[in-house]
Amino acid sequence: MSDATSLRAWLTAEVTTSPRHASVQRFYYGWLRLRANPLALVGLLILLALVMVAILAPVIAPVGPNDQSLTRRLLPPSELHWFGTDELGRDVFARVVYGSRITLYISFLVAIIAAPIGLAVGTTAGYFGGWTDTVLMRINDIFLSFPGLILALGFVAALGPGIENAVIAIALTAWPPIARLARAETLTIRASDYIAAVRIQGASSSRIILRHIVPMCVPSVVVRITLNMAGIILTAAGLGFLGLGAQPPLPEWGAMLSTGRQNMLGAWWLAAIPGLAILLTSLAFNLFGDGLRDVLDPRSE
Amino acid sequence: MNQPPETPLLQVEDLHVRFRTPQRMVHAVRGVSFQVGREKVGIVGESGSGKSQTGRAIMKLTPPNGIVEARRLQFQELDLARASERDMLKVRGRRISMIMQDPKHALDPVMRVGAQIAEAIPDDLRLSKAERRDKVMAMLEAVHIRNPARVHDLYPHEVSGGMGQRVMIAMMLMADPDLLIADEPTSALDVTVRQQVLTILDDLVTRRGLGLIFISHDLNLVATFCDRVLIMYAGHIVEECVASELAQAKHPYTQGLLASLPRIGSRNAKLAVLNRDPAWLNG
Amino acid sequence: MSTTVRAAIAATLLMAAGATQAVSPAQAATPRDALVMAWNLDALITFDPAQIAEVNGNDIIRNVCEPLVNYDLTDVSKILPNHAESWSVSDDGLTITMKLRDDLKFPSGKKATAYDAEWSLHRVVHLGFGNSANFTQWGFHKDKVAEQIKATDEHTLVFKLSKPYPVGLLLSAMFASGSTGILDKELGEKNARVNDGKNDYGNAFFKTAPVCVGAYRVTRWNTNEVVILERNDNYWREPAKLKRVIIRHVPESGAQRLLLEKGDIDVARLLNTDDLRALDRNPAIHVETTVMHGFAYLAFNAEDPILGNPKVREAFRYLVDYQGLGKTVLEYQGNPRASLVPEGAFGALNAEEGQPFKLDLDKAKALLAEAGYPDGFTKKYIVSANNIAPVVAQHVQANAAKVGIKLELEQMADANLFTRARSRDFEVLQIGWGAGYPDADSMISRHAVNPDNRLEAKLAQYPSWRSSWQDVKINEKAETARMERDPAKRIEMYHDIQRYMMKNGPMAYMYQTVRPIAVRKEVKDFAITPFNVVYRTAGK
Amino acid sequence: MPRWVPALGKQVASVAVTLLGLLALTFFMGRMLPIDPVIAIIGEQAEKETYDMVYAQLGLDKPLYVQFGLFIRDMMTLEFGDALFTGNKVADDLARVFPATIELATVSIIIGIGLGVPFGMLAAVYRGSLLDHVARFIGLLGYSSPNFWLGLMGLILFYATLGWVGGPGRLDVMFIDMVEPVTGMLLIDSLLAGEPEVFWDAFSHIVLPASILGYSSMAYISRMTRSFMLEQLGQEYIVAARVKGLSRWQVVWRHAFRNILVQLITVIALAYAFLLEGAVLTETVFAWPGFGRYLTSGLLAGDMNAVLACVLIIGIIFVGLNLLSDLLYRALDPRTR
Repeated sequence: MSDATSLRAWLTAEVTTSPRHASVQRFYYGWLRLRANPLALVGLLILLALVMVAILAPVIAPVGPNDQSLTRRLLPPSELHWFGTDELGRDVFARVVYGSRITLYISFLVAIIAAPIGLAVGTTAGYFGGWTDTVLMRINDIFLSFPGLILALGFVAALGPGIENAVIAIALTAWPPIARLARAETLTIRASDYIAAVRIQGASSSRIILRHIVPMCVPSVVVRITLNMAGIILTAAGLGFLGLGAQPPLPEWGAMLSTGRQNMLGAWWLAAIPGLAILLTSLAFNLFGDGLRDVLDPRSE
Repeated sequence: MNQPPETPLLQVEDLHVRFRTPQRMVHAVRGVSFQVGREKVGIVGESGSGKSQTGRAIMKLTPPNGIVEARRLQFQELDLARASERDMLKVRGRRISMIMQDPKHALDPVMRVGAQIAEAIPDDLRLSKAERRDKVMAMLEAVHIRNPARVHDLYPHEVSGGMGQRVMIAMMLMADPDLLIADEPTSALDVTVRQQVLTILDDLVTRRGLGLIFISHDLNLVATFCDRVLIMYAGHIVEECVASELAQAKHPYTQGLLASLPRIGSRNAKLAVLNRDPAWLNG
Repeated sequence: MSTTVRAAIAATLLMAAGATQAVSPAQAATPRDALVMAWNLDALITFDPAQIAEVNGNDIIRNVCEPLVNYDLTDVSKILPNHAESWSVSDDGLTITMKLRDDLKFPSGKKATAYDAEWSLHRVVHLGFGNSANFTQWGFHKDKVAEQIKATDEHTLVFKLSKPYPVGLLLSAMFASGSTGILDKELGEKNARVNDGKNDYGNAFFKTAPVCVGAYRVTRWNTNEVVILERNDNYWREPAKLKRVIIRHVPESGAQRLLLEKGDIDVARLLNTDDLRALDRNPAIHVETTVMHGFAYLAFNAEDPILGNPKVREAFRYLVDYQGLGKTVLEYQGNPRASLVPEGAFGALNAEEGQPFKLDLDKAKALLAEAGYPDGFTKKYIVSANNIAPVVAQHVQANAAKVGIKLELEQMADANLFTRARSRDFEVLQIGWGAGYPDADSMISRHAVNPDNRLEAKLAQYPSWRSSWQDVKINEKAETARMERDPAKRIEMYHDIQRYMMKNGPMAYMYQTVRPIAVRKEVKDFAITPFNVVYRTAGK
Repeated sequence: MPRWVPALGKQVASVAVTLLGLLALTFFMGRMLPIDPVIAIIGEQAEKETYDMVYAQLGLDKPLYVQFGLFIRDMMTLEFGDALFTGNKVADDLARVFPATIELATVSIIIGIGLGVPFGMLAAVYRGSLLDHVARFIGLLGYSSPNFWLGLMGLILFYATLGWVGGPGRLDVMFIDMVEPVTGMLLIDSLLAGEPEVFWDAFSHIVLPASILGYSSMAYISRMTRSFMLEQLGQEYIVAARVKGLSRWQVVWRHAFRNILVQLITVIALAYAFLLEGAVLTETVFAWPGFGRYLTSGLLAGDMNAVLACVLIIGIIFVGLNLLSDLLYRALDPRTR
C-alpha cells in the first residue's frame, strides 16, 4: 500500500529526477488521460480482444475455416454453428475468427508501409521546401485527389488480386494524408530554435530530419494512422467485396460479406455477421485513435 | 484612509479555486479574502500566483474544469457564490467588467471593432441602430481615439496594440459597470504606449468613481497606480498594505520582491535574488 | 441530448413516412399492357444484329430482328420457317434457294424484301464482327459474298456454297442465327458512316434502334438502366399481346427477388440458387428452367508439363462432387455433364454416357500416381468473381487439396478473365462457353478442332487453341463429320469424338448451364427455349 | 487588383500540373491492366481477324506515349471519345450518370450538414458531457460502418420488410420515362414536369442511399465542427465576450461560429467532393446508375477512355473545390484581405 502511494508519488512528482523518470511520467500521465476517456478504453479493449482472437483462432474456432460440407450449407445460427454456415457449409463463426487474422495482417502491413513513406515524403518536403516541396506535394495531391477505392482497385487489377497486392494498393492510397500531416508538423518544427541550434552545430540535413524532426512527427502520425485504420479496413473490405482482395478460400470479412450478399435474403447471417465484424473493428480503431489523439497531440483537440 | 470605505463593492472571504487535471488537483487560489470599495486595489504576484484566477472567479468565468469555493463572495447586494448563470448575465459587463491582457487575442478577429463594442450595450436599453452607433463613437472618443468613425469599421488585426487596448477599455466600460477588473492591462503593450493607456484608464475610473481591481506582476506600477496593494504568492495573499506604505512591507516575500527591483541611482551593482521559504505557503 | 437524438429519429421517420405514401402506388402490380423484366444489362453495348456478342442482347434482338428460319419452340433440333417460308437445295448441294414471305413489313409499315435481306447478310460479313463467323465458317467471305448471297427478286434469296454442307446443319447454324435479321437497307445505306474509307453499314445508326422485321422494336435504351421495346403493329404474325416490354437493369439477385415478390416486375432473370428456391415456394411465382447449350468447364493449359498430361486432366474430372453440387449450389443453375456436346443438341451423347464421372478421390489419386505426381503439385486457378463461379471453384479447390493438388485461386472481373483466356495466360481456368447452335458441330468445331496451335496464330476463338491443345486426327474427324450428309452416320462420328475428348480433351466440363427465369403467375404463354425467349406470345 | 490574384494564377498553374499527373498516373495504370477492352466490343468468342481489326481501330497498336499524346490532345478539345464498354460517347454516358450521382450526393450532404453541424456544436459546447460522448460515438460509428453493408441491411429492413422506401434503382418501373430528363436529376425534373407521383417515387428511392451516405459525411462534419469549435471556445475573445455579458449561446453563434465558418465550409466542400466521386459500393448495392459505378465498371472492363474522363472530372472537382474554399477563405476572413 505504502509503496503503491510512493510509486504514485514518484510517478506524479512535480520535479523529475532523470530523463527516464520524465518519460515514464509522461507515459503514466498519458495513460491517465487515456483512462479518463471511457470510449477510448472500450476501443482499446476491443482491439486487444481482437488480437487475442487472432492469436488463439485455432483454439477458439470449433472447426477449420475451410471445412466444407455440401450437406450442411446455409444453416442458420444454432448452438452447433453459432453464426450459421455459408454456401459451402463452412462454419461462419470459424471463418470470422480466422478472418480477424487477415484483417489485422492487412491493417498492420499497410500501417508499416504507409507510415514511413508518408513520414519520409512529408518531412523531406517540409524541411527542404522550395522545389522539393512543390514536386512532392504535387505528387501527393495527385494521389490524394484519387478516390481511394478506385486507385486501389486499379492497382490490384493491374498487379493481380491477392492480399499482398491489396496491401500494396491500399498503402498507395494511405500514405498521402500522412505525408501532408508530417509536412505540416515539419514546417512548424523547422522554424523552432533548437533546430536552428542543431543546424549551427553543423548537423547534416538527413541527420536533422531523422534525429530531430521525425521523432517529433511520430506521435501525430501514430494518431493519424490509427484513425485511418478504419478507412484502411473498409477499403480492404471493399476490395474483398469486389472480389479483388484476399482470395478464396481465405475468410476475409469483406469477401465473406460479398458472397453473403448473394444470399442476403435467404441467409441474413452471411451478410450481417462479417459486416458487424468489420464495423466493430474499425469502430474500435476509431475510438482508440480518438482517445490516443487526446493523449499524444492535444493540439488537434 | 488606510482602511476600506464603509460599504465595500465586493467582499471576498476564503476564496478557493481548484483545477481538476488528469494528473492531479491543482490548487490555484487558496483561501483568499479581501474587500474592494470604490478605490483602486492592486493585486501583485508572479505568474501562477493565482491572481488572474481570482479575477475570473469573481466574474464566475472560471474554466469548466475548475471548482470555485468561497465562504463569502458578495458583490453589493448580490451573493455571487450563489448567483445563477442568469443573474451573472445581468452582472457581467453591466456591473462588473474586465479588461483583458492582450487585445490581439481578446478581440474577435472577424468582427469589426465597432460592432464588438456595441455588443456590450445592454439590449434592454432598446436603442436604435443610430443611437448605438453614437454611443460607441462617444465611447471611442472617451478613450481618446482621434478618428472614431474610421476605427469603428476596422478589424482587430488592423489596429495597433495600444489602440486595441483602448478599444477594449471602451468595450468594457460601455455599460458603465461599478467594478472593473484589469488583468495585466498593459503588459502586452510596448512601453511607449503603456503610460497613455494607463492614464486613460485612471482618468475614466476616477471620473466615474468605479472600483478597480488592478492585477499585475509589476510592483512599481501598482505602487504608483493603486491605493491599496495585495501581494499574492502561491494562491495566498501574503500581505496587504496601502500603496504608499509598501516600503514598510513586513512579509519577507514582499521585501524580497522590493529588493529585487532595480532602483535608479542606487549603488548596489547586482540585484538581490528572491529566496523562497516553504513556510510562506501556509501563511 | 436525448432531445437531439429524438429529433434525428423523428426526422428519419418523417422521411420514411413521406416515402411510404410515395411507394404505395408501387405496391400495385406492373402496367397491364407491359411485360417488365429485370436483368443485368452490363454487357449490352449494341443492338446491331451484326455486332451483338453477348447473351442478353441476343435474347432481345431475336424479338426485334427475327432470323430467316427459327428453331421449333418445343424441340430446337427441328427448324421451322420464319421469314423464309420455304427453301430448296440443288442436287449438288451447292445452292440453297430461299423464298421469303410476301407480308414482311418494317415497323414503319414499309415492305421488307429479299433485297433488304441480302444487304443485311452482306453487312454482317463485311463488318466482320464476331457474328460474321456465322457465315465465314461456311465459306462465305468479304470478297465473294456479293456473289455468294444474292437476291434474285423481291422474294428470292440464293446462297452459293463453297462445299455441300448438310443443309440441316446450315439451317440451324447459319439461317437460324440472330445475325440473319432483315434490316431496312434504305435507312441503313442512308445513315451509313464512312470514315477513312471504311463503311460502317449503319452500324452506329442501328446500334440503339435497329429498324428490323420483328414483333417488337427498340424505342429506348438507357445504358445500364433500362431498355424499352414497343410492339410492332405491322408485324406479319398477329401482333404481340403486350404493348411494351420494359427491361430494367438490376444487377443484384436479392434486389430482383424483392422486386419480383413485390410485383414491381413480372420476370426476373438474374437470380441465384437460394433466391430461386425461395421464389419457387412462392405461389404467385413459378420458376422456368431451361437447359442451355452452354457449359461451365475447367480449361487446362496443355503447354504446362504437368497439365499437359492427359492422366492429370482426367484426375481433375474426379475432383468434382457432381451430384452434391447438382443438388445444392447448381440447383436451377446447371446440370452436371462431362461431354462437350450439350444434351439436347444434334449428335449429343445421352445423359448417362455424357456424364460418366463422379467424385472419386482414390481414382484421382491413382491417376495422379500413374501420371507420376503421387503427391500432387501446385497450380494457379483463375476464375470469374461473379455469381457461383467462385463457389464452384472453392469446391474444386477443397477436393483437389485432398489429393495433394494445391490450387491457388485468383478471381477477377470477367473482362480480365477473358483477356487471360484469350492470350493463353493461365494454368487452370474456369470459364463458360455457349454453343451457337444445337448441333454437335458447334462445340466440336471450336473445342476439339484446333487448325493451328502456334502461339502467333492467335486463334483465340478456339478454346482448344487457348489450351494450346491440338489433335490432328480430331481435326479430320470433325471435318468429315461436318460434311457427312447421312444424319445417322454423323451422330455416330460425333459420339466417337465426344468419348475421345472426355478422356483426352484439354477441358474438364463440369456442368451444362441452366437458365432459370422466375415469372409471376399473371404472365401467360411466355415461351422459353435455349435459343429463343419469345416475348410476343406473353400476355397477362 | 487584389493582391491575391497572382497567387490564384500560381495556383491555377499548379492545378494544371496536378491534373496532368493525375491523368498520366491513370493512363499508365490503365495500360498495366491485364484487361483487353477489345473483347468488350467483339465478344469473347470472336475471331482473330475481328480482333485485329478492332484493335487497330482503337489505335491500341500505337506506342503508349503516342496514345497518351493523342488522348491529351482529345482532352484539350473536350473530345472524350467512345466508351467501349457501353458503346456510347463517353460524354453522353457522363451526362447520364453524373446527374444521378450529383442528386444523390446533394441530398446526402444536406443530411450530413443538417445533422453534423448541430451535433458538432453541441458536442463542443457541452464538452465532456454525456451529450458529447454520445455525439462523438455516433460520429465514430458513422466513420466505422461499411456503407455497402448498411445499404444491404437497410434494404432488407426498410424496403423488403417494412416497405417504407423504394427499392434499388432510381424509380419504379411504371414511372420510368414519365418525365423528360432536363437536369437529369429526377427530383428536380419531376417537379419541373409537375409530376408529384414521380417526385415522391424518386424521393422514396433516394432516401435510403442518401441517408446512409449522409450519415458518414455527418460523422465527418460533426467531428470537424467539434474540434474547430473547441479550438475557438478556448480563445481569449470568447472570455471577453462573456465578460461583456453575452450568454453562452450568443457567444457561440455571434463569435465562435463565425470564426469556424471558413474551415467548416472547406470541410463540407471536401465531404461533398468525396460524395461526388460516387460511392461505388453504395451505388452497386442500390443499383444506382451513378458515376462511381460507371468508373468502376469502366475500369474493370479496361476501358480507359471512360476511366480517364472520369478521373479528369474527379480531379477538376477536387481542384475546383480547393480553389473555391480558397476564395471563400479570402472572402470571409478579414485577416486575409
